[in-house]
Amino acid sequence: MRKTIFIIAALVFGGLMLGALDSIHPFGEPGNVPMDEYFLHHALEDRSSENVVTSIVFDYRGFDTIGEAAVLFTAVCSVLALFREGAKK
Amino acid sequence: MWTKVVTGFGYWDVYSWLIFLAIASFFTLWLRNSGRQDYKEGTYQDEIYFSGNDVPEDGQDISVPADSAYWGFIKVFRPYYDVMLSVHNGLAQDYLGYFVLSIAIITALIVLL
Amino acid sequence: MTVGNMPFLVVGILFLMGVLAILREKNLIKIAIGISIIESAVNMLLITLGYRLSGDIPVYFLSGDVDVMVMPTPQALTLTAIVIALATSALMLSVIMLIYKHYGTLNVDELRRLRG
Amino acid sequence: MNWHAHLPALLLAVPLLGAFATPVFNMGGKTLRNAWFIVISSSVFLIALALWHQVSVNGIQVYVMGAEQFALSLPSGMKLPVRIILEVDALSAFMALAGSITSLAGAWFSLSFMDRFTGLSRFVSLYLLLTVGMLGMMITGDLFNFFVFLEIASVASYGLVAFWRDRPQAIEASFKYMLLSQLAAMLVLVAIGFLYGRYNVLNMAAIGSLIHMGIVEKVALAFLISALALKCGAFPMYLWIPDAYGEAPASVSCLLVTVSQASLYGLFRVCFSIYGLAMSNKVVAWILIIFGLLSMFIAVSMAVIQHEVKRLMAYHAVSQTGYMLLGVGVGLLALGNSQALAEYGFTALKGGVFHIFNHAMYKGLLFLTAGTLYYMTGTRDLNKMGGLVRKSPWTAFMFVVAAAAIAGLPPMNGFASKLLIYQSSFAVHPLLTVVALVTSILTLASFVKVFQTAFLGPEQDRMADVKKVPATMLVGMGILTVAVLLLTFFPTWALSHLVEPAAKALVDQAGYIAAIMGGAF
Repeated sequence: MRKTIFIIAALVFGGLMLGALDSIHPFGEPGNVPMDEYFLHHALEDRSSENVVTSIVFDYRGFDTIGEAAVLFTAVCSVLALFREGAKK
Repeated sequence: MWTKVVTGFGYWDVYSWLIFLAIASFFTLWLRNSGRQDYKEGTYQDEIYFSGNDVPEDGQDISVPADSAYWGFIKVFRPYYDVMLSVHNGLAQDYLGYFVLSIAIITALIVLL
Repeated sequence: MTVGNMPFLVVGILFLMGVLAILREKNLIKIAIGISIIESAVNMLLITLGYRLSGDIPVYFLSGDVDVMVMPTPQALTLTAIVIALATSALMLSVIMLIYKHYGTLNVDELRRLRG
Repeated sequence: MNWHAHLPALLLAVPLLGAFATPVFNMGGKTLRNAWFIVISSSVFLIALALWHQVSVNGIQVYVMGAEQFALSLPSGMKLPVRIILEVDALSAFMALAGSITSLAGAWFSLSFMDRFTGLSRFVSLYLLLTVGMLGMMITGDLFNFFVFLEIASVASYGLVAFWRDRPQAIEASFKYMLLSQLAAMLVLVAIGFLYGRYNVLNMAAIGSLIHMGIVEKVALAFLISALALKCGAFPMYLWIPDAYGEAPASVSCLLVTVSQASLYGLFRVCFSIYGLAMSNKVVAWILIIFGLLSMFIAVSMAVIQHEVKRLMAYHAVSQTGYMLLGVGVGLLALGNSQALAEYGFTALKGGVFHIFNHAMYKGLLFLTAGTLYYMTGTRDLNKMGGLVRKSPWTAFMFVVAAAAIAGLPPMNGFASKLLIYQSSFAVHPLLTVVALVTSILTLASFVKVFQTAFLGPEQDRMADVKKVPATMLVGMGILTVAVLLLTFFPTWALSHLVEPAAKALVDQAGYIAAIMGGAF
């Protein structure tokens, strides 16, 4: 009974999500994209990087990469804390 | 002026409450001090009266445990608590199910209204 | 042949499959796989959002003469999201190992010591 | 070079450095590690204080990560920001102040509380990373960056909830939290993807300036609301909170309260600063109000029947979150209608925002006193306690202060914020106030029960050789007690200097956007 309600809810949720996904923009035609055009046009002269993705990952959005490293460090710390040595208690 | 909270419908002041508390504690202490004068510490007057029975050595035997608190309240609302305890049943997938259910309801409400 | 909006819909269906997996599967490892499926679906959503028709790789010396390049930001975001997903998957599997050690089972219905 | 301008970046850089360098300082032994822990926590508090002062004097602080000039939010020739921008307005600074105070108190408390366990180097790292994640969520102005900090805070809290890994319950709580929280985080990322796909920007202010409602925006709003409501704990989705708060070490529970308020802050940011006036109908406001009422009442009714002290307090954390949702929901209801906003909406917002600060202080203090009870007796079961006021009168005093504050007894600070919420929600519908008042009574009832069973009662033999409470734990609790008492005795100062700028910042969508977009908006 409860399970059935949850499955129906998941289907409703999925249906609404599909409806939204269908109307973001036609696939492959995002229209006017000022931020990405800026990256594509300025990455070479600003950052001397042939690879635009690299210049975004390590420069324009470099702070996210620090955050990413912090998440990795956090996960390593958590795993080390969970499997630490030490007496029962 | 440092202690007034204006709510837009009236105001409320911390000082008046503190003065009230001071007066109340003064009266309490005064009443406590005007008790019987023939009380002496360390005599039979210190002993606990436990319905005429022997008072247990360990305080644990005469203290009320937490489970017994609000016994009547819980007894009256037993049907309500039965439903609530079946919601808090500890099954991780039910918790996920409630989450998915509420996402579906919120999304439907926001999109359709 | 046109694909229309099919890539977006595929991503949505993949997400839904992940949600159904974590709602229905009883084995903890399978639930972790369900979470991974959801994470992959989200990464694929970001990538499909960044595609432009007949767009080329956003690296100048590899892209040739085409004007249109695909959008680079979603790729950068996906790189970050993949690492985050990796970290959480690792932690989740470690916790599942400890659950197996303590409870001796991988059935999610037997994790019921905390309730009420 | 004006170092004041770098405060937003320092607020994140200092605890991050602290976390990364902890394994190095751990090699120097216990004293060095503890000193490092306290130094970092105190500096975070001082930076948050300076940042709050800076914001209240100079207005919104903007810090662009990695640009040629750190205040240049729009690159030349662009109408939209492209880099990650930290944007600190009065609300962010207010939240960061609350978060750093609880973090400092928890750090002092941990020193002796965690002393008998192994793996403390990892504990300190994870604790500081949890602080980083919380503060990052509070001050970032970029949606994807918000997601990254959300994940830092989540992963650190999974590790910390399961820190006592020899207790099966701790592992179980961590797993349940992880399952729900990962789904919520992925929903946040999907919503960010939707908004990015529509507007091709990731900055919150830029999205706020461009947004107009369509089905994609509506679904993104619904996903953000439900995911962040799960993280802060609203009725049908709070079920992980009693498990996680109850099983985490006490100092971590104290910090987790503020971490969930960072999610609440994200919820408010989404509703007020990103969507704001574009969201023309009142559905969202009513959703917040109804969530608030339900979680308020149901959580407190579950708390009355608990007998494990930290689980009981965790249910109260949910119930108090309901007050904030109610207050801010009423404020959101009045948004866009200047008469209603002046009549009751702004009062409700002030109440909700003030309650966030009060809640962080007194709930943190309650978790720390619960930790002290556990430290003294070795159990969390109220049935096995009694007569502890003789053993530690200071703990009892601080517990009474916090319990009076949470129950909203006048003249405590909890009453001040609840009064603002009662009076303004009465203007919307009297029923809202009735539920809030009943909740307050049940809160008092359950804390009377805790006080009576744990502290009062005759002396018991099994309590004869309880541990003495070390000084550092008293310092940790003392910090929060002083904060509660200051808020109690100077509510007008707190309202006009702390709360009112924050509530104004919340409704001032145009100001938030103009700080980034400048003339382009």
